Amino acid sequence: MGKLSDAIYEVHYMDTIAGIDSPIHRVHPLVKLIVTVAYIWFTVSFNKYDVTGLITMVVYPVALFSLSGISFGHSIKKLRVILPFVILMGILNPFFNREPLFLLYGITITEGMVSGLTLLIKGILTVLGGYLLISTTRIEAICYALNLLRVPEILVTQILLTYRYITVLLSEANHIFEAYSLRAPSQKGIHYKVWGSLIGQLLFRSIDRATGLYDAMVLRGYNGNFRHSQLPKARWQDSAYLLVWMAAFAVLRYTSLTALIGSLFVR
Amino acid sequence: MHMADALLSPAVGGAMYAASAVTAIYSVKKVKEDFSPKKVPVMGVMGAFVFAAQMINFSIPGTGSSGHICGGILLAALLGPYAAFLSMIAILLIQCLLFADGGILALGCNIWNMAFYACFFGYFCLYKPIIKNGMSRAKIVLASVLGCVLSLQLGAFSVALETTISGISELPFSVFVAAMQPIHLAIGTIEGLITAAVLIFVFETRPELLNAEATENKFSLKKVLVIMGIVVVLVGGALSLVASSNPDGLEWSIGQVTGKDELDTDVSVHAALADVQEKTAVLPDYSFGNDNIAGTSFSGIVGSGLVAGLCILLAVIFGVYKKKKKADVEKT
Amino acid sequence: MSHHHIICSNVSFSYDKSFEILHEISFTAGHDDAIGLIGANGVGKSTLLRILVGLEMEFTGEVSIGEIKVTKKTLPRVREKIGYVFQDSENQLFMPTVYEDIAFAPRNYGLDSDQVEERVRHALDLIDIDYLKNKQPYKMSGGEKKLAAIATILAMTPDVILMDEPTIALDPRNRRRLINILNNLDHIKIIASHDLDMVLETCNRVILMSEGKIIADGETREILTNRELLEANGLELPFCLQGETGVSYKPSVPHTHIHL
Amino acid sequence: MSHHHIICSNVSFSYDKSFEILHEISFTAGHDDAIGLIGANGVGKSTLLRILVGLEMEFTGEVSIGEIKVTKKTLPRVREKIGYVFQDSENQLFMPTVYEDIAFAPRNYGLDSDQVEERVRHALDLIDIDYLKNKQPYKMSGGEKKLAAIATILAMTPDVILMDEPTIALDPRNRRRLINILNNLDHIKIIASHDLDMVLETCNRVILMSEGKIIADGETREILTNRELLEANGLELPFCLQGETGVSYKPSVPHTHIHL
Ligand SMILES: Nc1ncnc2c1ncn2[C@@H]1O[C@H](COP(=O)(O)OP(=O)(O)OP(=O)(O)O)[C@@H](O)[C@H]1O
Ligand SMILES: Nc1ncnc2c1ncn2[C@@H]1O[C@H](COP(=O)(O)OP(=O)(O)OP(=O)(O)O)[C@@H](O)[C@H]1O
Ligand SMILES: [Mg+2]
Ligand SMILES: [Mg+2]
Repeated sequence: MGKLSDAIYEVHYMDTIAGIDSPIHRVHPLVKLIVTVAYIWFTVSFNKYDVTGLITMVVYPVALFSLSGISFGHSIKKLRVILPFVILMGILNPFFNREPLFLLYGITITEGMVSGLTLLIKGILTVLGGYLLISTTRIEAICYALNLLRVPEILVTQILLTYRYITVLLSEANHIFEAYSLRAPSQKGIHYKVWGSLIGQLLFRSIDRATGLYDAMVLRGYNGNFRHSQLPKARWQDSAYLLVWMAAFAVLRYTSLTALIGSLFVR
Repeated sequence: MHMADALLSPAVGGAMYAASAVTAIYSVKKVKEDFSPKKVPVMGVMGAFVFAAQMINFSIPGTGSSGHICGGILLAALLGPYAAFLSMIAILLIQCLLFADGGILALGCNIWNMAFYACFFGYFCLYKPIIKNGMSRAKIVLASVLGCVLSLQLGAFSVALETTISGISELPFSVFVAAMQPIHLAIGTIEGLITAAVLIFVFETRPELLNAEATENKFSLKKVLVIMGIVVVLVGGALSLVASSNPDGLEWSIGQVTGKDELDTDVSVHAALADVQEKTAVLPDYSFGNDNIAGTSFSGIVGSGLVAGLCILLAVIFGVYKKKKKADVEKT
Repeated sequence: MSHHHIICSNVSFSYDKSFEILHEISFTAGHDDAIGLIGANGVGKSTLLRILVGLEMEFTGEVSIGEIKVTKKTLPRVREKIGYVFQDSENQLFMPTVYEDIAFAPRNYGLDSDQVEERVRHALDLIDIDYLKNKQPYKMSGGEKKLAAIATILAMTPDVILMDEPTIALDPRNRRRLINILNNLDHIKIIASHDLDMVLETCNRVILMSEGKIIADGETREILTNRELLEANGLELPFCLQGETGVSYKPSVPHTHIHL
Repeated sequence: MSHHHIICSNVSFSYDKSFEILHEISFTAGHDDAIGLIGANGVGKSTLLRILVGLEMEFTGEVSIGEIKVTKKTLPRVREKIGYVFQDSENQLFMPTVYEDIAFAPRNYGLDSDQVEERVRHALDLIDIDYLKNKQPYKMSGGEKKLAAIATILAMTPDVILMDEPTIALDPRNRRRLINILNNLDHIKIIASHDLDMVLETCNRVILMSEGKIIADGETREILTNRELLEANGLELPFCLQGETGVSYKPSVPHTHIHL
């Protein structure tokens, strides 16, 4: 099925781009995590009628795409997952709030129109913010950062193991689905009579895999905790990165920068 | 049903993070109590299994559409509710990071809406009591369908609630709820049936997989209700606190700290630049009447355009720089 | 009936745009061909089989199976004609019992229950695994699963049978049994395998692949006795032809004991 | 150093009480033994290996590895001495890169990062797969995965190496490479396999199992040339000894074409 093989491709792709080297990739994962969360936090905190303020937040993705060398094109694909729902909500806004806000060349701009627009922009910016984290930081590094934040070991291990096994199980599911579709060539989904046994077989295979994996780990001295490897060390650049962005976000958020710049030209 | 960051205010996102974190910490404690190290990899693989199984389309008889499995209930039946909750967190985190399904700020909400209700409410209040005195096909179907439907209803309701309290969408709460609940009734039923089909298959072929955890979680409805009560009060309190104030949560919280209602940090900067503005203004003075917002907005639009232009310029410069660097590397 | 049942012309394919896995593959197969598809790990044997059965559609070039060109539209019709046995046949069995699994395809083609029964019986007899019919797949040994997977294919009454590494994990007796079954089937067969001894016994024709291209296509004996050709492409003579001298294929590294 | 590194006496085992998979297995292995463990599908070869490495503990009888009796208590010490390569080595690689995977065991044994580095380097060199070290396991071919799995074992510096079907899915060149590696390792080796040609080239001794019992235990050449013995236990002569006559092992079923 397209969906499954797409997902496999996606995991491989993300793994690859997160593994390349760039100034952004080299930043300490904890710093990147904090900056990302702050970025999203500041972005969504803009007032829903403050389109112009919100626009300035585009500085962050632009800078990171440029510095990291991650292609912008692929991130557009990511937008399509969550954006439809956001767009739906945004499109409804003009209908539910018709308070006029101002006139622009004779067209009445309502509050609903503006808030719909900010919703859309927030949707895009927040997705890009998350994308820029995961495309410049490997999952292992993010888990290390979570560790530093004192997220319980058992949960971090859980995330790592799930991630590790996603590709394996996706391809097993893909395989079983292919086998199904070869013998039921004209069906789109799994027939209801087969629901239980098909997924059940996949489940048993997963459990067998889990047992095998566990055996392999135990035989090599595993005792309950993953040992993190090649731990990144914090450097002065990391603090600088953190400070610069935090300051930038604060400025973008609390000064109407666009209005200021614009007002240099408009009276 | 994944929430997006854009639909949330920081305060709501933060409150839901806190609620989910409390539940997660409690679950970690419970899982550790009867900790067998063998369970950790099983949890990992089961998480990945649900992830993969959710991507398989099941055709729904009589319609052209398709459904998916309900991961929370299935995991809870196989691993027990606490381990299932942790597994679901891992799944949701990976979905959010890798597939941009959900958002980083919305993760707390998504854990709550999709993992909490299924793993705890659906499991303890429905699945478990029904299954308690022995299993049968009919009981499994009933338990799974009820469990899925109710946890999805609660989840959908929470989505509407969280969105409305965040105040970002203009959609009235009633309309939102009226749209969400019936859709999720249908979805829940289908998910329940698929989940039941899988559980029946497991029950009839390798029942030990289901029974193993039945003995190990001593069920006490009272205890669960107490826990749930506490959590609901916590979340409810946090949310209503937010709701009663300005929906713009960050401004609200900073306002609390500084004791001011409004932030006017930019006022002095404005004054300082007023002079410059006088001299550099190249656009004619448009009249927007007395509407201040409109005035700001227009210069805002102009400013945005400039910022965007600057950004593109920067990107181009970076691009050229990078290409040059690459060429240099290739040369050497 | 057409003379050429499978026509593959100028087929090229890549998984991600970057690297071409198959490059301009062309061959035809008549209705009495049993073709061994051989080549080193990763040359694209499995990929080629997947294209023939329409699991990968992003190829360039043309593939026809029994006069029908393989396109998105014709896929259901094409697949009815082909039986494909995966490398890991565990994944192919998804019904609760072997009987159900074999009956799955005939039921899908809308046969009535008598006809279905008849087809299943026939497939079980052919492979001689009547004793397995009520077993659950996950309780069976690797060899038994492989045999069951082949039975599910036969119940579809395909014109063409494609198999990916069918002898893997089988003990010599089960392998021998599989070879007998293959020799008794009167279908077009394409078998991808590293087990050259099996290819020698079951195929009349061999296609040797290397780096996504067909290097040689000819009579089995001719290719499988050509030591230089095989070795140049990451293979060896079939063991039965190496004879005892096989043992003299000594490691090129001197045989010193290494202490860790 | 003891003369007998592995002692197995009167080991019996069943998964569920009902059916005894292994029955009174006794053998010893000295420190220069390379033992081929052969037998039909399902006789219990893999089970025996799992017992030796302490993955199944519910057996009766006694097992000692290098003077240490295998019990729940001694398990960690015993396991440090043993490297076990699974039948499906994909399951064995669970870290993001090959390097990390090889480093997993040394790190767990508490070595500092320099020592870990040293061990990994050594293992990579030994198998000559330095080029794989930064690869992700899921992007590697079957053969590469197998080689990586072996490297992870070597980094543990075990005394004993157990391998389950190591040559499965390898093309002839990779199989040859594996044989060379095996011949260059100076450990006690026990290799369970259906690839009797490989056993012939790598082992000095063969244990033949049937129905959970040891049927024969002796010099490789003696057992692997004994056609009656092998055929009575579901096996065949190694192909290289069958010679061209292998082809005359004709199906007992008459070679008629069957129309479905
Ligand atoms: N889903 C995939 N995505 C990307 N590359 C793939 C995928 N599947 C296979 N490949 C690559 O395509 C090439 C051909 O693979 P294929 O499985 O066809 O080889 P093969 O000839 O069957 O090898 P083997 O003898 O090991 O089975 C390999 O280099 C492999 O790494
Ligand atoms: N986990 C298990 N539970 C119950 N029975 C099992 C289990 N694993 C294996 N068996 C049974 O034990 C017997 C021996 O299995 P084992 O895997 O040891 O055989 P083997 O000699 O390795 O076979 P093969 O050559 O096919 O790998 C088989 O009959 C098998 O069905
Ligand atoms: Mg292949
Ligand atoms: Mg085995």
